[in-house]
Amino acid sequence: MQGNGSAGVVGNGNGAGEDLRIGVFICHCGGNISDVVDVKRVAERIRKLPGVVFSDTHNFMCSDPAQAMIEEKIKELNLNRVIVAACSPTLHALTFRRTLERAGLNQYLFEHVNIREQVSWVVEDPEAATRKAERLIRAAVKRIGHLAPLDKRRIPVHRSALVIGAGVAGLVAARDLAKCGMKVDVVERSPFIGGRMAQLGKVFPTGEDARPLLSKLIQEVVHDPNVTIFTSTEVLSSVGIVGDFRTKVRTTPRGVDARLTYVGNAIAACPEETISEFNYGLTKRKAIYMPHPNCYPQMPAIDWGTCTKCGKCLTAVGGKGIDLKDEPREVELHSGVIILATGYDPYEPLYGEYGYDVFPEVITLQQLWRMLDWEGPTGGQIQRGGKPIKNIAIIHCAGARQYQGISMPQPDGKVKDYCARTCCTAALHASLEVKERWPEINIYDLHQDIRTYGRGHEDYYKHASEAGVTFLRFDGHDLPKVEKDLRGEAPLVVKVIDQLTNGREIEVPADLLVLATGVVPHDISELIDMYKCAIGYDSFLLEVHPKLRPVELAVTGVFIAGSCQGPMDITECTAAAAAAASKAAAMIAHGQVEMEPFIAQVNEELCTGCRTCLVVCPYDAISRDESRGIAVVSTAVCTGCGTCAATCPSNAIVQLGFQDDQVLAELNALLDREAALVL
Amino acid sequence: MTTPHVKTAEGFKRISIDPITRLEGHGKIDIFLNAEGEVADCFFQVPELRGFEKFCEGRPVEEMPRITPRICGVCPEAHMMASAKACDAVYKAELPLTAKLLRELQYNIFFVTDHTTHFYALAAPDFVMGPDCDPAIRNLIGVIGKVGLEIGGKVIKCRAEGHEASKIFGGKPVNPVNAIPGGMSKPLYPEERNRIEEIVVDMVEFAKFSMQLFEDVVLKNPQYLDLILNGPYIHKTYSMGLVDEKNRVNFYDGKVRVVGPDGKELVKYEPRDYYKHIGEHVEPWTYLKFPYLKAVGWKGLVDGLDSGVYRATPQSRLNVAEGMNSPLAQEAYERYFETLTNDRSGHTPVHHTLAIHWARLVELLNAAEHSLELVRHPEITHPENYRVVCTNVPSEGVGIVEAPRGTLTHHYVTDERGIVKRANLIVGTTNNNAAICMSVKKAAQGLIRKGVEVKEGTLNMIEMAFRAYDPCYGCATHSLPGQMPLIVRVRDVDGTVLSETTRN
Amino acid sequence: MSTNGSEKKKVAMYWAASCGGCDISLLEIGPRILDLTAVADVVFWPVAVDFKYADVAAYPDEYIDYCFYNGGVRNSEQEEVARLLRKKSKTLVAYGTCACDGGIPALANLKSKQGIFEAAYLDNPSTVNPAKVLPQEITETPVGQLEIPKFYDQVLRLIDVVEVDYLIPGCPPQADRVWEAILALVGGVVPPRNKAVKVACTDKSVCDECKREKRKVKIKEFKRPHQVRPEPEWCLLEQGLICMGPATRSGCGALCTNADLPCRGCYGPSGTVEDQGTAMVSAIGSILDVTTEEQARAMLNQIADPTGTFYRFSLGSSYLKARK
Amino acid sequence: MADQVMTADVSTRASATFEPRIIGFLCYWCSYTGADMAGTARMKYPPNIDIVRLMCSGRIDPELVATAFAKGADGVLVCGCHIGDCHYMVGNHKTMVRIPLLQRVLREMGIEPQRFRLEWVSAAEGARFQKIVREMTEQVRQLGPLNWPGLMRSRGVGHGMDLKPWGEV
Repeated sequence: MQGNGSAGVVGNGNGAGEDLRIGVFICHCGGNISDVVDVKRVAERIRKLPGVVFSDTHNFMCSDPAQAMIEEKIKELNLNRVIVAACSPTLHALTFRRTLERAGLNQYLFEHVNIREQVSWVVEDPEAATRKAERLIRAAVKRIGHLAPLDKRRIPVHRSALVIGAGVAGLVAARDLAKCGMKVDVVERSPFIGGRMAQLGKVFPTGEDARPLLSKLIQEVVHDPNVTIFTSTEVLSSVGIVGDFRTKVRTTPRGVDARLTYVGNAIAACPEETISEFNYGLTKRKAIYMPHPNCYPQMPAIDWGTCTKCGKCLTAVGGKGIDLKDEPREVELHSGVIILATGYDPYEPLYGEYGYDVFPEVITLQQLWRMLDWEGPTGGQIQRGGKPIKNIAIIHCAGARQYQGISMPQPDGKVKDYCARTCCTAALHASLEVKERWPEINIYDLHQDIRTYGRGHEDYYKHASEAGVTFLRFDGHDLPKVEKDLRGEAPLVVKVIDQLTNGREIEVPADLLVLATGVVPHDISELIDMYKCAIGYDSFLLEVHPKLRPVELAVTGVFIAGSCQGPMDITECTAAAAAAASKAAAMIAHGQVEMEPFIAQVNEELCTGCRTCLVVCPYDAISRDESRGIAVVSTAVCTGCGTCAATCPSNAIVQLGFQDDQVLAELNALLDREAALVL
Repeated sequence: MTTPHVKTAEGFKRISIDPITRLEGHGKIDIFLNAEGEVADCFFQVPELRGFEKFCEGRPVEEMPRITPRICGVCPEAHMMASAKACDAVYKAELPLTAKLLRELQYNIFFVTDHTTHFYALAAPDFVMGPDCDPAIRNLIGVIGKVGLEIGGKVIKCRAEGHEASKIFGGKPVNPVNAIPGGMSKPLYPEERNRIEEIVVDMVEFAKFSMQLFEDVVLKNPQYLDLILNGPYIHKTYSMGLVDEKNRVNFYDGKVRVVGPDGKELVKYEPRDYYKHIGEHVEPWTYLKFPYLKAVGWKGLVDGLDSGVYRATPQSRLNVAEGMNSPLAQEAYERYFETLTNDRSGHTPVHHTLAIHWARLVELLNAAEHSLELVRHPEITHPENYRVVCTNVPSEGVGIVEAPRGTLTHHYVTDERGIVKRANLIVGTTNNNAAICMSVKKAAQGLIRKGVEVKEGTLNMIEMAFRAYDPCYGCATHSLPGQMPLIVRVRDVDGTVLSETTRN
Repeated sequence: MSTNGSEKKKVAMYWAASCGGCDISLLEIGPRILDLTAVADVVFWPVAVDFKYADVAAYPDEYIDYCFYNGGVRNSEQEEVARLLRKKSKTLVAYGTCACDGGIPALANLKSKQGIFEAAYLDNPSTVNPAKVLPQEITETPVGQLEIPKFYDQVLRLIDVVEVDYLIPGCPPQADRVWEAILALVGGVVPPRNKAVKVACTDKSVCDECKREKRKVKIKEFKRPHQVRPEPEWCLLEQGLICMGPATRSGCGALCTNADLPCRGCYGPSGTVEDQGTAMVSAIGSILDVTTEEQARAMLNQIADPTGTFYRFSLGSSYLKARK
Repeated sequence: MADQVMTADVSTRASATFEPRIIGFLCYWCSYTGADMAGTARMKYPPNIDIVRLMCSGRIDPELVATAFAKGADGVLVCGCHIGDCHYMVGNHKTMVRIPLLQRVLREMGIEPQRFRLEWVSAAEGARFQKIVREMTEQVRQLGPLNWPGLMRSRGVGHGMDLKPWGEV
């Protein structure tokens, strides 16, 4: 593993072939480091190493004066390499790279040595810590001679965005982007936009009615000239890279147009029925339908899966406004960035899970909310099996915070072990709603914990207790059991080992059992393959970094908004969407994207075209130039993981910034004889 | 390279012949002269070991046919075939006819090539040019000079075609890879077969020609005939060789037959029983072991009916056989025995070491003829039956073939995954280790006498003793101008060199 | 064939810890060997011509123009000769994989010296050795001491004991390639010296020469050569047969894969790679069709002998070189 | 002057007790951050491990590991994201094949399994990282020095021009 570049002379720093002139700057971090590491001694010993022309310490290297000092030293001593030994590179590497740039030195001729998180904070013995710090800096001195200046990758960005999903998150993202003057295409699979918000009835923490809020948002979006919305449309394929995505989409006709006047007649005339998704199966709907009275667009659509094209609707409306031809149209959308806002699905309990599907009295929280909706299927009445409801039991964490081996496994063999976050507050919100309307109903709330984390959420807990909701707490390892009540007091009885009464088994009667079900990502496997999305253990989309880059995917130019990233309430969804929009807008406004240059590079002399690397690249960034029989890396697609560099059996691929000779130089220095002395 | 500080006992002188030449390390001869200047003792040493038996442990058994050829790059086919046969046994694989035919064909063609190399490059110079002629011309080039470029061309062509054939069969001309457990890695395609047939036809002609050459150059020369019949090169030892069900010579397959100096059959054993009959004796002064017949026992480096020492050479193979499996070779076989034992039936064994060269040519002819028969077999190009897929649970197996220079035994024991746990190998040259030591000593005793100055020619005649065996370390000798390096140092007691005799 | 210099070049060939295939391979150049003798005098070639250590020792330093040393260094004598020849040669060429990378004999580096002796002389079905006699460097006899060279702990490459100018890998090197190299050398057309430059081969891998089609599929199951009839035209590795092609230097002409057998790596590591085994580990690690650690473990267990396969010919050049 | 004192001091230390030299190859996104986490939480562990940072555990070329041992490491620790959490989707899928395969090879070369470990460490598992390093350092200390370069030199390797991989790169 030789690689290229020699330790002695610089592979053109800022001028080819000049000698190494390394500056080493060691940080006290106001005692965080210097209390343990004898930084002065390290600085002195490092100063003696070949190539090092400057080596000193500073109280706070990240401070403005210290950076000014670095800048000055670079110019004064004509340094061509800079090493900063301080905190973790994850925190300040960028800071110091900018310092180099300001001093007119290529920012990648820089090494960041972590002597705080990985030395002074973890090594007890000061002597040992000092030796380790020196050892690591020595390694950096050896490594840095092998660095060559690199340039960031810059790719022009087409001034438009594609938003996939027209739920509340997608709409907010679209609105915000449009407001910045960006062209936005919004693609929605269903014939109606607005997503699941309309299904919620009232929304916490304000208790407002969801629909007016949503309509307001929808109006903003649809009237913005920059926005084009494609309903009944799905993504077929996507090629290209950041700045230049070409997405093929297919639109199925609505079957209905603006000329349709007698909507009621048309719907009434339709003989075909299917269950209503909007009402979670509590009701049925026709093949030509509107999910709810004030859906958008305010015009029905034909569900071609159910429609038999019998034409009854057509005659019922006098042949105007309905077209039973359903040939889909395909178009290609050109966009610089992409925002995924594909949303969530409520967790569908397994057959028999807490008696679901077995006892008609068992429903989900979503269904309860549909019942509570005045305009809903039951006109706001709670009913199940005709009898009046006296006792309602609510079980939290149905399909959330489950334990392997305790809960029934999902088809994929896993259990839903994450917290779905929204259901606690939603459940309490529902209990309160019920108590307000029918104070005589007893509500038993069975939970593992109550997690009302958001602002104002805790009030729902408080008020629910005041309103007389009975709280019982179960242990996730010992789940409540749901059985037919043989004494006939109520249809069901829920047996729970109650932690609040030190583990007494309590039997709760239930005319209605509501499962506060969790949240799972909407199935978007094709999109995941298409955009090479990273997926978390919970199978939600995984951001690059939860703190530093919370709405970006590893694939540059693809952003995530809302509950496709994880369980969120509307507040959080809109916040995330706004964040994604601003990120995307910034990228478009800048006109180009800058990407780290740590990418794979093929040595054409050595490449044998053995194709091993082709199957390795997770992003299909490597292709084979058949004419020359060698591998070629797409610099824009490469994410710089370096896996191909490790793979190539001929060492024909290097990863810039992590080349074999660079890593080996570091390794040698850590292991050579002097290093042994400073262990 | 003998180091000077090595001590010679009081009153003796040491003559070191070092180095002879290489394979599995080089051969070295130490001759000790007593005060009278006569040979007191003589040692032939093989100073190298590579440890195949150990490092084959842990390897998958199907890899053995690809690993063991590196024991000897001169006769890699022999190791590949013995190894593949051992693997067949390990997997209890029953080979289809085509597979057997292909292996035997490839192996017989290899025999032609190898024997050709040895006879022309190694043996011929001694006879064509004379044992003590000017060493500078006692070599293949010299031979060509004497008998004409036409013959030289034939030799080179025969070798070249042999390797072409090897490439057609085995992928690689040297260290082929194509014999695998259950058969061959690829079928023989019709167009390939046609080319092989052309090659084999040439080979038969070449074999006939070679036999005639030997007739004219050696047998018609009374001096040589005398050297063969009465020279210091005769040992009455046991003979070993592979024979088919009709007790005819077979290089690739059959049972191992051993006959005594008197020609009586001692034993005829299945390969798997080899260890019941062969023992290997260890001496501290050489890395090479001394195989012997357990039934008779190890009596040291002596010949005769009571000594377990045996030989496995072309001559031995003719001794144990009752005939050849091809017409011309059968004629040659009878002519050979008639000349040497006046018994054309072949029941009386031949013990004239130098006559091994003749026996080699009989085999050369047989291999070529037999190849022709095989290559014309209708089943040889069958597209499927060139192999079977091994499905049985592997355990243990022994494979034996006749290497040009002796019976070659491979023995593997594996675990249920087919990973080698134990390996034992008895290679061709090793069989003859004891005999070679004896021949060399006898030659030395016969040629180095009191008051007689040791000449280069003398040394070459000592070499002729072991060269006749075609020991592996002789394979390529004489293939270029000059011949094997040989130096005789006469040292006094404390090892300082008194005189040094060389050949130029 | 012509030399740039007027007088003939002096050439030597030496055979150490190897099988002899190298010397035979040199004969494979056939009649051309006569051309060689026309432009070069062979001044040392134990298997072929009559010059002795004493003669070589008597040569002035750097008397030999090109010395081809084949075989690894397994014992004291081979090391002595290597040092002698280095001294006497202008250009020393490690000829064949044994000299370059240790070759198959270096597989012995996975075993102990003691183990090797036991397997050969004590614990062996045909050996009869009740007195437990083992070969000795010095043996006393009534007439004097007998000596055989010291058997080293492990096989060394030529460059482990002396400086080498060129390497000609291959087991054995393919004649035509060798001929080109010899022409180049004797003709004075040569790459820079003293850097152990590999010649008579390319920097690419066997896949580069292999005609079999790669279909860019991942491997679902490993098979062993005796267990399957491979599809004729399709990449053997993709068919689940461990093939060293991707990690092996080309120059052989992909002879083995032409015979429907997987490559075993006889030309040693390719490109700038030094450690063929780890290169192969990387390659294997990249082409398995697995998504869980269980699946990975299961498939790895199907590989019969990773060490002996990935380092079949190059253990001597591996970073670790031998067993602890 | 200070240096001489220093060196003397060191050599006495070195002779006094064996301090294992362990190289840790860590992926940047999970494991390196996990190691930082240990620091942020002031979790103490032995100074014997030196961390080499790479972008993805998929970049950890087995050659690097072999080199580390060949150059004198007493132990090597490889850490990456848990399977399923790879920042590059499936980079660590390569790691989970390569490293166990390499472990098999190195075991046959006589390197004890405790000297060469593969562990998945997430960005949150500082405590886990601390535990692993403590445990491994102790185990390697028990095993004693590996000293591969010394062993090979004693067997005559690298007396010729071949100073790799012992020489400087």
